[in-house]
Amino acid sequence: MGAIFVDICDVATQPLDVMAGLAFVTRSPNGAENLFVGTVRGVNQGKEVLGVSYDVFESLAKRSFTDICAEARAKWGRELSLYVTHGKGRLPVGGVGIVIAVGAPHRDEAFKACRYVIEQVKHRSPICKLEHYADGDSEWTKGCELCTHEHEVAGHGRHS
Amino acid sequence: MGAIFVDICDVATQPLDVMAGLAFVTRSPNGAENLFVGTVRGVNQGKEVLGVSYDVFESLAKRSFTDICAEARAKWGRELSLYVTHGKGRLPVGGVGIVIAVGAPHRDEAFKACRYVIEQVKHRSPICKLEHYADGDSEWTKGCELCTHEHEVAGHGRHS
Amino acid sequence: MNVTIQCFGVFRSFGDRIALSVEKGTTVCELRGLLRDKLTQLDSSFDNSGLIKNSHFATETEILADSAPLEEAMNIVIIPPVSGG
Amino acid sequence: MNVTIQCFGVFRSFGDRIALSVEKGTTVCELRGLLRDKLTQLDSSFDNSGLIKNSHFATETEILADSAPLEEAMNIVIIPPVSGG
Repeated sequence: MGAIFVDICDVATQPLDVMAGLAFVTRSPNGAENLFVGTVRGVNQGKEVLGVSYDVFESLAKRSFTDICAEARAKWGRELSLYVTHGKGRLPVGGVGIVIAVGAPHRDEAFKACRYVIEQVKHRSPICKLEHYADGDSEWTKGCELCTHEHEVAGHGRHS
Repeated sequence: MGAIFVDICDVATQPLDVMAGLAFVTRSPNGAENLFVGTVRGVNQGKEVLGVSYDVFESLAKRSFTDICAEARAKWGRELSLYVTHGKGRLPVGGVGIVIAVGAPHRDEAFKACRYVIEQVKHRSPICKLEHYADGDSEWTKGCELCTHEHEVAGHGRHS
Repeated sequence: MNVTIQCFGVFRSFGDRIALSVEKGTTVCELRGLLRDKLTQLDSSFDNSGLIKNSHFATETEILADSAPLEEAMNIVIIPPVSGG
Repeated sequence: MNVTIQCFGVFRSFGDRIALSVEKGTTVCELRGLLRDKLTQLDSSFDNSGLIKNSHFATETEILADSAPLEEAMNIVIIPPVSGG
């Protein structure tokens, strides 16, 4: 049986820990771990970015992560283990904003479940991003309308 | 411009380093990193496994990794950075046998390129696996016939 | 009756919370219009009804359907389009 | 002329290397048959021509095509079906 761990970390005091994610999901009978790490890009839409601040509505965000992980296990197997942590607060360029780790017996499920989790998080988790630009300006990114159900996500286009 | 790093590590003295892979591929203008980590499963086809030994034909294996990474960049963008290290020698259950890390500006390319690399490595890199069982027996896994060209891989079925 | 709307993301420019007095039986759907009026009142340059239309209302535990009725002293958060990950 | 075949993976049960004497102009394809005979000679219980058929021959730098001619004193590695990753 796999396990699920989700958390929101205040990055000022608790940077996201990729190895903790890997360690959590590497358990028998798994042999394939897929990880997604989202980091802050130095340029967005042609503007030089110095960093971003994540605003996270914690209770609901964690609930959405747990729901999404449970859906992934329903789709790809109860033996999957999943780990999702998202940062809140300000991150510099290169800083880690999200860590998703999935452990599965075989790689196909690990890749598919990890991809599923990041797609769903981007559409369903109440998290907003404020970008800080080199010119001193800051702007909330447009984002995409919160999807209130997993079935809504499938047809959406790609976001960063 | 991205970069490519490949290596074979004798795990007795140099365990594979997942964070080194992540650090190598996390570079501007990337914001999405996908990692695949292959670990030793405790059970294979119903038999209890104590560990595996990887036999690697090093020169050709490294060359295959480099070729595969170059193909991934040709397919998904010159800005991709890729890191592939494979272990040689004996690993216990849970030990890390391969680390693939891909950094890309966006997640779609990161996932696809990482998946491409592991599929190609499994079919094209001269690496053999000896499984050590709890009953004292050891056996070379059957594996799949070496593909001498990338186009041969696409139609293959799933392996662990 | 009174409800409190917690601001989140882009709505933080209006402060942490907005208090609204609404009639009993008001639904989430109707709250959108009331909030738009309130925001325009707080900042006359605010002209983004599309943003409110694309936002959702939630409690600590669930996203509220448009048909959901508001309750006395309810704490609601307004969630604009999201961009996590 | 002489060629040396380096054993790899499952072929290691035959030792690290196998020396073979072959005629000039022998190709990789023909080497398969010669190697099968040699392995049967080394171990009479060896009966796995399918394994040799599914193996490839390579140098340090490339996989050899079946049509490639062998050269004097060539070092060749035999690569059985692979299972990396």
